[in-house]
Amino acid sequence: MTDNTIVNELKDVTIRFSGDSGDGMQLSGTLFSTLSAILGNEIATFPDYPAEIRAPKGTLQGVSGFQVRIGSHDVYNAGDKTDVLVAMNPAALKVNAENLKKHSIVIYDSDSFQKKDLEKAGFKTDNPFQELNLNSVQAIPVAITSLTKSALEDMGVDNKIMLRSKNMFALGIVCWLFNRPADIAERLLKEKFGKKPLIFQANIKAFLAGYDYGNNTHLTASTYRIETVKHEKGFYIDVNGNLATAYGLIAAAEKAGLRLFLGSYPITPASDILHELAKRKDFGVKALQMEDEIAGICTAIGASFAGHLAATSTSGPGLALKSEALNLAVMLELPLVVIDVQRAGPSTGMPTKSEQTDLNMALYGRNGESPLAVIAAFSPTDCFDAAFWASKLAVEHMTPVALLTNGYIANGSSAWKIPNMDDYPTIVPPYVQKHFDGDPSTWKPYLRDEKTLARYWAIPGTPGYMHRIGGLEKDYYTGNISTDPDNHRLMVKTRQEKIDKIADFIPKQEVWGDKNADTLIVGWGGSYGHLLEAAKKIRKAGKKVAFTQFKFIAPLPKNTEEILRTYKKIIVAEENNGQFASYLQGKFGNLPLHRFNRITGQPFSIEELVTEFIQIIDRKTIDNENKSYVSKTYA
Amino acid sequence: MTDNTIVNELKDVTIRFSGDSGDGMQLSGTLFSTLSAILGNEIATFPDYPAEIRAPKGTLQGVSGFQVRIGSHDVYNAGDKTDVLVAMNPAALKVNAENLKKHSIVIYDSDSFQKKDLEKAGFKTDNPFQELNLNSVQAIPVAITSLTKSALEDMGVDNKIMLRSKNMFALGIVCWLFNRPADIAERLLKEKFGKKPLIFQANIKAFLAGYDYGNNTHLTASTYRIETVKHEKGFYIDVNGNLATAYGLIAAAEKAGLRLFLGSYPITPASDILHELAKRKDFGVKALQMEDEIAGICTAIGASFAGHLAATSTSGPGLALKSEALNLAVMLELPLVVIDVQRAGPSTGMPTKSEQTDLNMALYGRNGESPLAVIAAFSPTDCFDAAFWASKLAVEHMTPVALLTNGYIANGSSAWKIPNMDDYPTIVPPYVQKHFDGDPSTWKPYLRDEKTLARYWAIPGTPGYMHRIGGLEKDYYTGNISTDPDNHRLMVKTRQEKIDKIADFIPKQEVWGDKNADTLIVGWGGSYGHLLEAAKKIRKAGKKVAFTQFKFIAPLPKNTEEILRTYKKIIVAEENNGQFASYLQGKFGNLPLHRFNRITGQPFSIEELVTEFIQIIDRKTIDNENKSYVSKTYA
Amino acid sequence: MKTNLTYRKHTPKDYKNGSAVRWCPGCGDHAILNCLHKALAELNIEPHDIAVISGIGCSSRLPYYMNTYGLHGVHGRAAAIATGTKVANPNLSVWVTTGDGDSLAIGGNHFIHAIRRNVDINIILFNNKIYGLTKGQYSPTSEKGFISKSSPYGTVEEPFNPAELCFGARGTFFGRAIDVDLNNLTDLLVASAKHKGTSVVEVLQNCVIFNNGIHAKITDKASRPEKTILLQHGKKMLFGVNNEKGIAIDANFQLKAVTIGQDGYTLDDVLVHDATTKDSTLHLKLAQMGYENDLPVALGVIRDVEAPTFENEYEKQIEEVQKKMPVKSFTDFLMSSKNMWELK
Amino acid sequence: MKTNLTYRKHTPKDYKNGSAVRWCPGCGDHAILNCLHKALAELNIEPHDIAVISGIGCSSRLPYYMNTYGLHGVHGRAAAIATGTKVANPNLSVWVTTGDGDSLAIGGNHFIHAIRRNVDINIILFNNKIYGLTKGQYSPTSEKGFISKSSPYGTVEEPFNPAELCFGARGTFFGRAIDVDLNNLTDLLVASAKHKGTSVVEVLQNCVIFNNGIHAKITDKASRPEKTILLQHGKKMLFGVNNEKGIAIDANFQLKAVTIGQDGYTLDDVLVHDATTKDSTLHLKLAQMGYENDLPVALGVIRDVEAPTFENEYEKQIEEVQKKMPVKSFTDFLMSSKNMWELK
Ligand SMILES: Cc1ncc(C[n+]2csc(CCOP(=O)(O)OP(=O)(O)O)c2C)c(N)n1
Ligand SMILES: Cc1ncc(C[n+]2csc(CCOP(=O)(O)OP(=O)(O)O)c2C)c(N)n1
Ligand code: SF4
Ligand code: SF4
Ligand SMILES: [Mg+2]
Ligand SMILES: [Mg+2]
Repeated sequence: MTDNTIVNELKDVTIRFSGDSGDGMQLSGTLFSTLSAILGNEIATFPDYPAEIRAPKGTLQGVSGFQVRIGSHDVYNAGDKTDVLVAMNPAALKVNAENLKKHSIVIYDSDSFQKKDLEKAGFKTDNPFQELNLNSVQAIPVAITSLTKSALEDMGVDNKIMLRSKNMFALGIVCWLFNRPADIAERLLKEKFGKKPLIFQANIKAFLAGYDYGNNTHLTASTYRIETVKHEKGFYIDVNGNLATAYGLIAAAEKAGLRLFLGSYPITPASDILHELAKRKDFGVKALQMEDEIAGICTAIGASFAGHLAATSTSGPGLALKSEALNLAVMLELPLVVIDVQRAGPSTGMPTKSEQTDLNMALYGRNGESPLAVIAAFSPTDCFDAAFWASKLAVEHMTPVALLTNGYIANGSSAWKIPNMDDYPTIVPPYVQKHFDGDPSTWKPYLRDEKTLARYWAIPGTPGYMHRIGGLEKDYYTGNISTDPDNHRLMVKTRQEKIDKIADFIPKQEVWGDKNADTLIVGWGGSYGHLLEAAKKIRKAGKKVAFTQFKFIAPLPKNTEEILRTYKKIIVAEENNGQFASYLQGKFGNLPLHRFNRITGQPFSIEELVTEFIQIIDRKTIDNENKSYVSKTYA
Repeated sequence: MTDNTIVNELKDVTIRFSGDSGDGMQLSGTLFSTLSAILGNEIATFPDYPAEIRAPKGTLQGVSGFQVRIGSHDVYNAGDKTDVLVAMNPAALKVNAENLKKHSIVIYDSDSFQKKDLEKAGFKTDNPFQELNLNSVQAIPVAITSLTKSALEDMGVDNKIMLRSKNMFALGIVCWLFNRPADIAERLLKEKFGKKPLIFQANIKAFLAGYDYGNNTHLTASTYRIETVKHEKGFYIDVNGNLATAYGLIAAAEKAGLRLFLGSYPITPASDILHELAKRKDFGVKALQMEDEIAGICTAIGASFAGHLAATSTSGPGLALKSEALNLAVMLELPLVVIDVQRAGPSTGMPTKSEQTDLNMALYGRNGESPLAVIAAFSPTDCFDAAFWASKLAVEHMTPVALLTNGYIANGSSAWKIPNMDDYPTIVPPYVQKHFDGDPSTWKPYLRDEKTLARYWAIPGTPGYMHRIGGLEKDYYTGNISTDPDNHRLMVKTRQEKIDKIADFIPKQEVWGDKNADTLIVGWGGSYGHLLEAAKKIRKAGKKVAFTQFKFIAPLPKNTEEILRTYKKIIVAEENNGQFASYLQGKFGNLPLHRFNRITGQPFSIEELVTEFIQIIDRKTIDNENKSYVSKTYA
Repeated sequence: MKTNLTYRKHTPKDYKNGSAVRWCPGCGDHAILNCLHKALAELNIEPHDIAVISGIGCSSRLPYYMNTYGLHGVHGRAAAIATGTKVANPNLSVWVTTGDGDSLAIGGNHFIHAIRRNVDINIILFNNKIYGLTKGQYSPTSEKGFISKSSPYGTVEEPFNPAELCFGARGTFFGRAIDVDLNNLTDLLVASAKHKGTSVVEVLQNCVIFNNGIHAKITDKASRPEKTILLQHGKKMLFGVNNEKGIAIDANFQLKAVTIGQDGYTLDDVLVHDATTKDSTLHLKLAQMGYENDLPVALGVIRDVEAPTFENEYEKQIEEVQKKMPVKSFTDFLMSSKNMWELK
Repeated sequence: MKTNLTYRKHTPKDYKNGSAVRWCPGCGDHAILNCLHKALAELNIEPHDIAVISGIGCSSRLPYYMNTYGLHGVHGRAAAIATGTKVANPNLSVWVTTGDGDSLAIGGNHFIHAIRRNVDINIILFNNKIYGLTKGQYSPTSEKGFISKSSPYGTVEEPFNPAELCFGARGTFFGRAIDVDLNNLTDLLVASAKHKGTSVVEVLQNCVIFNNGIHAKITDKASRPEKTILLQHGKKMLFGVNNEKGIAIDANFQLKAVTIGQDGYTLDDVLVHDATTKDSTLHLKLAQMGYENDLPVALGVIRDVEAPTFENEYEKQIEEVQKKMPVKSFTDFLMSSKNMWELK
């Protein structure tokens, strides 16, 4: 059969692989995104795991999804609604139904859309599409299970391996649909399974069977090609946010000439940082899994005292546990990077879901006046820069730095251009030996550098600089324990000023969009991609708007107030109840704030952002009150 | 000798007993304040301990002070500067020199102002008064040590007992000076030492010797009498804030018909709550000293689950440790009173000093959106009401409530009129059995009362209401685990609304002072006495001013915004860097705030408050920025 | 734990609730859940008099599958929460379900302190030597050298033996079972509930996904008779396919396995198990079998010693105090204060 | 711990700093401080190669009185902080000073985990059976029935015996001393420093203010010879005013005190102390002496067993990995990634 299907050029497409936890959808998705990146597309991914390790097969709770968005450019996030859904069972269809675009393609495994499968997913009729009101989607049944089995029949592999290869059959179909050359997939599979020839063979066979099946049956009337525009030349790898965070720390340690130390305790969705750094013994990284989060941060403090670049990684509940020790680090004025991969709370909450609700805790969750620096990463790849910055500030300013990422960017991935490390600034630890003419006699442990107010770092093992530090208030000059009222006042002030002064060393805040807009959209951290795209769409819709996303939260960039005072309306959009908005309002006062707050455990919906923002832009009044957490669905 | 000294009538006097930790100054002070209260004076006390258990004798670090303010009325705080200082050694003089009123009386033990004593306290000359520039004080040397010894000579007690009785000699002098009848002191000493006749005798003898010594030698030209105005009739006892807090919990448990449970871990300055409740086994109180703070709150959660009125008591570092479990309580929606006796931070800070810096942590120190109720007590006696309120809200609204006191009011004491418990409201636990017609079949664990949004309390042991609760997000209707985005949004909203609705059940905020003032002074919690007195003084100085102190912090009373919007200037005065001010500004926006922040570990100085407030009142501009933490002394 | 008047004889079904069980198919946790249902039926405790409290982990999901009161807490704190519940209401039958990470890593302190206090709670420790819920990191019971996501080159630390730690904290009850032997596990749970004081039941549990077969060497049907021994109070310590082997002790107080009829050993040489001796020396040696030597791993009730429970002692003290200072109203209490004065 | 090249022989003074010591006059802590100064001089470690790390408590104030590097941490966490310091720089001599509350109440978990990992840190546990700094609450080592501010009617819980807990966590070194016997305390500190791995030195310390005389029964000069026994590796376990008594063992493996020449006991019946046996059974029994029986309390090095240390194993693993994957720059590492692709 010759290929006479129509090939459509697309700018941007969102595809979701969805099935049971055991169906291998994460792998199909990862491979598809990687090979698209290799082809020069921009990519963004969003793995959406169930909370259970293995929920009962075929149930809604067990559905595991992996969303990939690929495009020619401007792929800042993994997309809202899907163009193509691969549904390995009825539950996968049901869970994703709400997020299907109107005319999307649904490729589903007809072998597993039998009566009992439909029942498990809670369908009442035998037409799930009708039941879900999916009348305009293009539903394409493929007997994926049986076709895979027959493709592998002659290999003599067992049933388990056959079933496990279904995901490659599905991947094959999707690769055909998007005109991805099969050989790249083959190469990637070889890298993945090269050491297990049988599995590799089965996977490749299933993949090609799927690919050919699409081709041979003209499964869809048209296939798609994603435009590739010229990209920055260079070498790329695929990273998710956790990996990029780990790499950022390694790179910073190298720049600073320090050994890297991580004290940690596993917790979803932060564990992969520990896993990666535990692997990196080739760099001499010391990554300790401790008995709990408190021991995690305490070993890091001990290692920082001993002169390492020390970090601790966790998620919300773990940061709560670390707060007492983190406060000690504030008092000790030692460098420490504290990574919080935010997940949906409060309490255990929804561990596999993402939100931005830990900002307040990072800023305020300690007894006493306890200032530290707070940085939030924008995207999977930006985690590298953010972790690098966090390390730099920690070391050069002798302070703990909280680095906030979240589940969405931590698990989501993008293609990352391998950086030229010469482009990154140096990191210069304020070693005490380099000051005081190398003469310890005039030095005291809490004397400070004038520009940064950082105290000098005297590391155990260094002759002459023996000293004692601790969590009790100390005298400004001698560093001895002091309960003097004026001294305490001075020290409280100095610790705050030290953090405030960091503003002298970080980039100014930049604003994107219309110079003369009345409305400024403000976000922070991991919602960057969604907000930027929404802003672009609003401009396309003919409205003027400006947009700025904060990475440096404490201290804020120096020009922050100046920027904020420029606009008549400020929309602060957050995946929480308005924490950053209140922080800005509390600091500057009299800001014309609108709070847009969504707390669903899911990333923002761009569509919703655009609609709601336009409404606010068009509205006449200013509404500082925080009413927007009211849920439309239930309120 | 007949008494021909002049008796002056005073409204109000501040006396400080000061000496080595071992000198028993706390006892002299306590007795003096109690007997003044018995005489019908208003009293307020301020014990000012050193951090060390026993610092070297005679050193500045070892000085232990007890300040008593007595007056005819309006004694809201323990006073700034002292009218009378008893200094048992040179260190005590030095430490307190700054706080002496210009013409104050200093009675000092001349036996311990010898050369070596002066040296220990770091004096360079043999005239400490001159060295300290205390030229206008009335310095009265008394050979307290040797006079006490000779008074007890014939008793055959050992040297140790003799030395330990010096404090009673000093008390005797002060009682003479203020015309306190000796027999009340005798009665109090009997109650204290009744069981140890020898000690009692020695104490009484020393006391009378001091009393007579004052009288016989006409130690001062005049003595003083404190006016007594008519007081509310009734029975009184002396309580400090920690005792009143413990009593508030006991009273609330009685009103609610619940057993009281405390899970705690010792920490300065909160331990006395544990000590008192451990004693109260007569009320069946279960007060457990656990292995750490986390176990403290967790046992309380377990006890609350089992149907007790449960509380946990701690100070800042302990609250930091409790934050993860406190968040669990938020999710479980179980009643829990969490008491934080704030001390000076950050980290271990200055454990025996007081400040108001834990507000942010109480409001925000948890992962996720985790709202709870926050209450702050005004004064030692108000701790009773605040603890009662905290318990009432916890039980009736099924929520954790943070009760903030601080070291100053926790250790400070006042006379407390034994309340008529009939005047206090009932506390009605929302037992599930009383609803759903006692039929469990339609009930679900997270169904809510309409008015409060509290869920119903189903207590283990109750047939028919078996259910499971936990820290994972749950379905609004069924209470089962749920990761549904809209449901999460609804639950986040509902938990917040439940707290917001408490505003329907608490008193409206009241404002004191001039109806038509431009300026409102705002405070919260334990600074009440200082701010009220400052406000009164400002009015006396001819300025118009209004004043309001917040006890209910989260939620705020319903009329808060209305009040705040009435004034042209709002001075928010706090012993922190402006936490409450930012909270108000973040919430309401556009408030004309002036922040008055002092963080010294010491209570406000009324004198300073008055001066600075008047300056702000007279100023033309509004200054929301938080610059006031700059220390005058060092900046 | 006092059992309330029982209305009728319960069956395991009475302790199940309708929720779908969410553990992986084949996970050992299913068996433990079933045995607990059975044990409670055998004990015939009213479902509403039971509180099952847990931390976080796969094992800690168990309360959701019980038709009892249940509290799914935070990671590591179940023993502390349960202490509060039990002290508040000593009439409840309080159970803790926990994992090796939950109780020995983050929860180690509450574990040893609950044991020290001897609160009457029943701790079921699901020891799969792995962090299941967080998808495969090593735990404090993982053997040295164990390769996992967080130890890609193998761990470099010695594991805890839960029994050793329990005895080090002065434990009064310790038992061990394997997830695949339902009858003995059920019996052990019953025995643990009957014990007054903290009981620790270690279940060697298989995590099919992240640590499949970790206990296979001893739990496999074929090797089980040689690799395990079921200790029974008052009975000879016999094992082997035909009970032909036994545990004896030598002059240096070292345990050894002997075959009856070989090398001159007779049945008389085989020790009789006494779980009730206060001295824990022998219990400890029994619990250590199979770990650093090749003796069979001890299962069943290894130690079961009488001692006062914390909550009873606490109640007793309250009663004594109340006898001396009879309960009165709060107002009466204040009015009888020695330090009171009157203003008229 | 490797000691750096020593420039000269140190004296105790070299480890003191000028700060005024703030403990109560008569507190046992003074003696411990002095002995530590002496022990370090004897070990002749450079002051700048020493890190003394503590939690919170009277005992935890010790680092301030040392002319070394010091870190006064938060309550209970010293062992964890010290683990980080030692793993970061194995060349440092790392000490932990801690109290019974600090290490066994709030810090219990880090205590047992440090011991399990066998990090080479030296823990000096000041056991005064009270919370000193917070002015007199009972601690996890206070005897049952102990009256304190927080137990006005007496505690109702069993105390820990630190040795039992240490062995339960697989401790490799445990020693005990009394604050009033300076020579033996100094010797013990020296021995603990020489041990590679976590060493626990329990010092029975007197708190004159809140728990005066709590150890008097055994530390009083008069009763000491009868109430204590100094164990010395390789030596007979003798005690009594004239060393006329010894520790023997009976057929049931129970220890007992015998008088040589009485009841037919000879010197041969007296046990010889071997601190180095891997099996801890006898060490445990020795450490328990005097607690539940009237045998003399064992002092000196009770257990001192060789085992790999955590930080060394960790370093070794790094070396092995680096041999296989030679260190390169971060950029080279990325550029050699298998998953890399090029866009041209
Ligand atoms: C404070 C906190 N830290 C970490 C976690 C993540 N976490 C959940 S369960 C778990 C360990 C699970 O292992 P285990 O206790 O052995 O239970 P299993 O899943 O194996 O039954 C961890 C680390 C958490 N939920 N909370
Ligand atoms: C998180 C925290 N909880 C509680 C305290 C209060 N605290 C300080 S020291 C201490 C116990 C002291 O006892 P111990 O460890 O035995 O030391 P000692 O003073 O007897 O030497 C306590 C409860 C604290 N500082 N921090
Ligand atoms: S991950 Fe392991 S322990 Fe958890 S449910 Fe699955 S098999 Fe069981
Ligand atoms: S309180 Fe006790 S332990 Fe603390 S310094 Fe004083 S005597 Fe020593
Ligand atoms: Mg496990
Ligand atoms: Mg102690």
